[in-house]
Amino acid sequence: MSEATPGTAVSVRNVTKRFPGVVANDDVSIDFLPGEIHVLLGENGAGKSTLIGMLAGMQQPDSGEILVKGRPVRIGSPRGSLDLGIGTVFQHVLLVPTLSVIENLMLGGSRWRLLDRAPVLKRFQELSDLLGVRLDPDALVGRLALGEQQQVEIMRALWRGENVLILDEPTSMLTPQGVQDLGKVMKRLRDKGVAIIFITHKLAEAYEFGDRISVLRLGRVAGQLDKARLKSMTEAQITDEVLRLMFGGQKADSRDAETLLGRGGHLKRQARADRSKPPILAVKGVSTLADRGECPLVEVSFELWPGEVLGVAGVDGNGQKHLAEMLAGQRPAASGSIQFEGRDVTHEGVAQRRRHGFRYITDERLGEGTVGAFSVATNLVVKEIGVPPLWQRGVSRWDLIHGHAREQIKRHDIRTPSERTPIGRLSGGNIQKALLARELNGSSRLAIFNKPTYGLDLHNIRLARDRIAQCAEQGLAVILISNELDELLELSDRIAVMFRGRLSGVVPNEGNAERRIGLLMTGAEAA
Amino acid sequence: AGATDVKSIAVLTPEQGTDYGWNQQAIDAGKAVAAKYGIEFVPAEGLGYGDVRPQLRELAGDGVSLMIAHASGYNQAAPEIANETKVPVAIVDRPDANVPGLIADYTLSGHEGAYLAGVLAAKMTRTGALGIVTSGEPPSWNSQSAAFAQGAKAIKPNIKLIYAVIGPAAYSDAAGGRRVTESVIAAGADIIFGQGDGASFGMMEATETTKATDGGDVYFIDVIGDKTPIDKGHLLSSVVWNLVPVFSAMVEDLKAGTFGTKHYSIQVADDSCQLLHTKHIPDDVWSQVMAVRNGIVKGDIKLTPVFNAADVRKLMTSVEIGNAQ
Amino acid sequence: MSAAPEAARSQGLPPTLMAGRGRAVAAAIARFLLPILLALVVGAVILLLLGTDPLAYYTYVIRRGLFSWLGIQATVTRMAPLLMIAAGLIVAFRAGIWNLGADGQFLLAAVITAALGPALIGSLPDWLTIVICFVVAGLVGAVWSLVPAFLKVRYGINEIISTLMMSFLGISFANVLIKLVFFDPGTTVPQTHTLPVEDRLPRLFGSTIHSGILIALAAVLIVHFVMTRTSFGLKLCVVGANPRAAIHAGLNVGFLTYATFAISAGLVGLGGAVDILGVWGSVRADWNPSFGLLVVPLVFLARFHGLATIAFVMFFAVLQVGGESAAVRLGVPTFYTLVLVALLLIFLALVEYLDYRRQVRTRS
Amino acid sequence: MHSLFTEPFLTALLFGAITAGVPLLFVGLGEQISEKAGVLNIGIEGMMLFGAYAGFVAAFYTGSFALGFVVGGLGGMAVAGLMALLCVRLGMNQIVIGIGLTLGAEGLTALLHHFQFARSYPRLEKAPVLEIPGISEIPVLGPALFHHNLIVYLIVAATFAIGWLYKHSDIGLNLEAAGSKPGALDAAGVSVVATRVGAVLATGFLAGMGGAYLANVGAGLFVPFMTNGAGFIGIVLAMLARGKPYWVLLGALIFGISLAMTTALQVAGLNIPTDVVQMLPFAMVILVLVIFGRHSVLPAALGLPYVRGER
Ligand SMILES: Nc1ncnc2c1ncn2[C@@H]1O[C@H](COP(=O)(O)OP(=O)(O)OP(=O)(O)O)[C@@H](O)[C@H]1O
Ligand SMILES: Nc1ncnc2c1ncn2[C@@H]1O[C@H](COP(=O)(O)OP(=O)(O)OP(=O)(O)O)[C@@H](O)[C@H]1O
Ligand SMILES: [Mg+2]
Ligand SMILES: [Mg+2]
Repeated sequence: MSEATPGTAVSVRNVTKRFPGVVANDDVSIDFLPGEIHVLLGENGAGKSTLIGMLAGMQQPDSGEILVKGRPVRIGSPRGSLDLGIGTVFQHVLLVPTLSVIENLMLGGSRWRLLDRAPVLKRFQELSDLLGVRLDPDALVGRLALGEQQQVEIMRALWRGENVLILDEPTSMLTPQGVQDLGKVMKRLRDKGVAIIFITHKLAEAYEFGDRISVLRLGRVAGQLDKARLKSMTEAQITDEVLRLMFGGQKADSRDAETLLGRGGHLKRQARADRSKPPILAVKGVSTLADRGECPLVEVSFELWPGEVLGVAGVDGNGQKHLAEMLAGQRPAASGSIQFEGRDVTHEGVAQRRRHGFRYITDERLGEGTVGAFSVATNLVVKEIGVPPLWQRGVSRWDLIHGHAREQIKRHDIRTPSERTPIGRLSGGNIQKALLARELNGSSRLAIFNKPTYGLDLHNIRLARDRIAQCAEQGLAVILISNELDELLELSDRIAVMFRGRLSGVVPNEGNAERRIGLLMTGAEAA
Repeated sequence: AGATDVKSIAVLTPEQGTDYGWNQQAIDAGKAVAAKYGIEFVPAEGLGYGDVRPQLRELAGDGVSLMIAHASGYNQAAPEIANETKVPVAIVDRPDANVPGLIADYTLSGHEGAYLAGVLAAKMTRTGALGIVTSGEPPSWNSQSAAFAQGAKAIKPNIKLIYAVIGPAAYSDAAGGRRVTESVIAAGADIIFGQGDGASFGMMEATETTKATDGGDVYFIDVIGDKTPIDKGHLLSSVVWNLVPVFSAMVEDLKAGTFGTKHYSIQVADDSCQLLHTKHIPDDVWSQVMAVRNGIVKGDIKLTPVFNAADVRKLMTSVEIGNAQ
Repeated sequence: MSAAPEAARSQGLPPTLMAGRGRAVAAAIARFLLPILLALVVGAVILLLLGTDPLAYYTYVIRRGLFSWLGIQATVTRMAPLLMIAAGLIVAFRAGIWNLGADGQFLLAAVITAALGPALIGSLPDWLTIVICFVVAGLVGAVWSLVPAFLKVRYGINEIISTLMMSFLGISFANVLIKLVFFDPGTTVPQTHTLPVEDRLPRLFGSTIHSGILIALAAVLIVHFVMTRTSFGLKLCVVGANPRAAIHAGLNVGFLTYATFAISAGLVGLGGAVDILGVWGSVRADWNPSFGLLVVPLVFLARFHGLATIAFVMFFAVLQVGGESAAVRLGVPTFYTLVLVALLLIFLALVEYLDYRRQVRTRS
Repeated sequence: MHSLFTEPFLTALLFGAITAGVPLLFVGLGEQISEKAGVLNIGIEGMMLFGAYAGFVAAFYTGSFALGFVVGGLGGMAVAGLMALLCVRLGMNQIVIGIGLTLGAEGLTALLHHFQFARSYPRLEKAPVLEIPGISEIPVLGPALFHHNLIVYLIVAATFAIGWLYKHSDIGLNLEAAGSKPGALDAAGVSVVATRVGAVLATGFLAGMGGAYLANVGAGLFVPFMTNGAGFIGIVLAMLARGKPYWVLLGALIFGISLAMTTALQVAGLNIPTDVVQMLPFAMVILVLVIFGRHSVLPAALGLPYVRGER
């Protein structure tokens, strides 16, 4: 059974892994070859992270086996994985924020020994050169930007992952430039003979960097495109093939393909805003106070009309979070004013603004968007606690609440075993659907989307984008914060760019918008 | 209240009756008195300081003739249950609570014995300083502390008296007892008059393991019980309470229908309060102390107990300030 | 910081009460009974080692604590303050706040009650005195929780430690109050004035059980209802489970946190009032029943559920009352009850873990 | 008044402060290790008490103080083992299990004491003292600071050693990571469970030794409930020390001195109710928290069980 292709770095053979209610991996067999970038594709919940979790020693397969260089192994712990030369960058950052970069790299190195900085520092320099990054080894990791943290993670994965390097959705928080840099690193490592497993939701990245593509669907291997086939096909053919594998017999439409390629920009929606009327929202000179390690807002002003989508671009950490929170009422404005429909709402809180029709879809689905331990039903009403008819004189009517949830689940196609399942157990895409269902109900007037498609698969991205477009159609004013440029280009009427807490410019979404945005994002141009 | 047939007596103590002190004296006395009158004895030991009403009700329900509630912490509950069940109780530390036929107080003070202990200590100290260490400041200990001080002063007016309380609820704080006693010894005392439950053992330990400032041995004077069986050669004496006469008198009074009309007390006159004679006390000193005892019995020496903590402390400081060498 | 209580919620296993009602309830009961059985068995071994016949001991305890009229009265009376404290703890724990300061809150409220009751009883009608005592006791408890609440809201300081500190502080402070302010000069031992027996809470049907038990039972049931069936309760739960989500949802986290502390500590304070007005009538210096830390495991064993809490508190009261009686008759000190509670916790943990493993295995 | 504050008296006071402070140093250091690793160890009071009992039994029957400390440490470790099993391995709630273990240790030791020693009240000899030549001659300070059992010097040395290890060994990194982001530690190939179990066992050992010191050196005997909240003071010290062992040392010393001061004030005849003095340490903690509240940082994962790969 365990005959693997000669020269494989690592293989999985007939691996099955179940979780309560799901078969996450179903009889999966794949070979990963040295000197090859092997891309794993698949929709949310297809089982990609589970598969690499088993290679990383985080999970044990229920059945099947794992082979390293043709030899069957049991990877009982992350340590076991590292000892086999498998390094992993997980989907979520796994670094100790209270330790420095170098300390994070020393973690798990020597056992029962005193720390010796010198050799570690030397290796750090080597890897820095290899990766082409500049990091202060003594900086606290908690103070680094997300992109820098990811560089540390990759460095750590390489530290002992000399045979296999696994990267689970590493590009979801990188800038386009960052993605290019990462691609160069991957290629360099591949050329040194490392087997690279690369998970992404963006097909364009798969084409650009991948030597081989495997597609997972519902926990099974739906198919594989090897080097030779990839070479022989045109991009369109590959796209067709991948779509067929990902979604089975279902016919994917062309817009799916565009999204998948990250080239949805030209799908631009029809602008409908009528700017002759007074704006629905007017923000004048708003600043906020910075908490530790955050970028506050500085004198932000803009106006927004019903039916309009204002995109907000910018490198992560330039005040977008504060902007969203300030608008939602979660964060007080230190100065300046906010007018909504001519009314001053500067000092109103979340609940009051919600009553005016403000809606905020946060980028932290689990961090603040939901209470992970509570049921889907509770989370669907968590912003309306106490409001009739689900509550009558303060008494919960759980029957109605659950009924309401079942209806929402059906309407918005939220995939959950039941309305009583703790929402934290759902996949990211389904949590996002729940959030959209909760926010975009009834009498909303202004919707703030913060990275609404972060971590979602193609299908869910499509759904979310359509929802946003639909909002504008229905006359809502929309603020769309995103670092996916194509998303902004597809959906926005105008695009504001944030740089160091300021709105460095607002660009109409036309013609050479892309170039101007790029300049504004780096602070090169001030508009 | 009429005469009653006494069939059994119960003694309720907060700790186990094995402490060579307060609890054990009561349990032992109860046993002895029961034997003396040929009645049943029900020991109820180790009841703690919580609510003893259930235990009292249960004992009353079992038909006990007299419940001796041997803890000041019980002097609220016991009269209440006596009123509820009409079973007579004896209580401590509430002299005003007597109810004929039902409730009798036996607030005891070994102050006479403590006075003698003060005399003994003053005669035997080499350093001219005595320590008084208590784990708290309940009235009976206050009166004994004060009498000890008075006795010592009577012999040597200039004697140095060092007074220390371990802590608020330090009855079982053995480490605290030891630490405080060591400080008091370091301050010059070579004889410690110690009052405390578990803490007493810490005080004893200190006298056993610490040298006085003159390099000689330190001696310990205990209260209530007789710790000779566990002595390691530093137990100078003890103000021993003998509760047999008191409990006997209660039984007699119950039989005679006079229960609850008197106050019981212990005194050196009938040896219900006596100073323990150990081998560490030279004969001449002992006879001098006994002479003082006779003076008390005859009424030549008049003693009034001091129950108030502040007054006790006043006694100490007034002795100490100015006169210390 | 609220992380700890959140964990308490999730690591106790998924709430099995949710699906398949009948079988789940049976399983839940088995999950309670098995640990009790195991604890009793290991407890029996300890008794044997100490030279006591365990069967005789257990039968005696149950007979005295449960199946005798005197015993059941004592048991129910003992339950009253424990239940009030439990009610306070349920609010806090469900809302993700670890109020470990119950001892201080309880004692201070008790002292104030004992100071107030006898002082007012002459000049005011009985019922009014009692009402005023209750209100003030609740307030005293609540006030004593203000500092930990402030520290939590303002600086996010772990309330576990701050409430413990306030508890120790409160216990000493209660003694200072008795000794320096509220002492009864007529007594030799420092204690407050005494509320006469006839002015205490009325007793039920000629028994020695005081009506405080009704208040306590009502408190637990109301708390359970509020925490599981009302919007206010749900808001508290959300704040406890994920404060950031609460902010995001527009809840006033600061206010709700203060409210949780105040309600929890206030109920504990009422527990002090119930015990003083129902049983004691006065407080003596250095008295501290340490109910607070005892009730924590009970409430937890009951998974914060009101009815289960009543059952566990009753179980504990039977053990205590019967055990005190057995201490006198059979010579097994009351400390044994503490050992039994610890064993119960340990076995509950083990049984739950094994059950969880079994569930995971059967489901996949 | 002055006459009282003689050299021997001051010496005894300071000596007493050290004796009272040493058990706190043990538990404070122990608690700090647990907390660093993300385990809020409320059971430390029970570990200390059980260590006191076990240590006393060993020292009493063998006559060896050294053995007393070791067995005391092992006794504390036994309770810690339960905590490690239930809270770290099985992920049960740390607070509730901690309280339960403390109650259990209180009950069990009182029970054992009752059947074993309640008639004999055995007491130990004075613990052997190691005088540091030279410096132990300094007036007051010499005899107060350098006339102690070897274990006192060892634990003070250990304080610095621990501080050094925190900084310069992988143990320090692992503890920090286990308390701050256990997932990261796991991903780096170090078992979180093992790290935390080790930390909890170390805590139990230290707390047990602290208990043994309290019983064998402090009191010279065992009485039920004798730790009387010292474990909880250890939790306070750990909280105030914010991960720095030296601050635990300082805090333990201050607590010891404040206890000794109670005696000093009384011996000096000052009439302050002891309860007021008793309140001071706790009032101080609260005050420190209110004033410096924003600076008291605890490990992010404190109190949270870690289960690999759980969602
Ligand atoms: N620890 C777990 N407990 C329960 N269910 C899990 C767990 N891990 C994964 N699952 C489930 O297994 C399935 C596969 O999840 P997995 O994370 O592998 O998907 P994925 O392909 O990585 O998706 P995504 O693109 O969203 O990252 C999902 O249904 C998920 O809910
Ligand atoms: N069906 C539900 N969905 C979401 N949240 C709920 C639900 N039921 C209760 N809650 C909330 O979750 C918390 C935990 O509820 P839990 O089920 O433990 O309560 P319970 O006492 O068992 O109620 P019940 O007996 O009705 O199941 C409660 O505080 C409540 O506010
Ligand atoms: Mg994934
Ligand atoms: Mg994802």
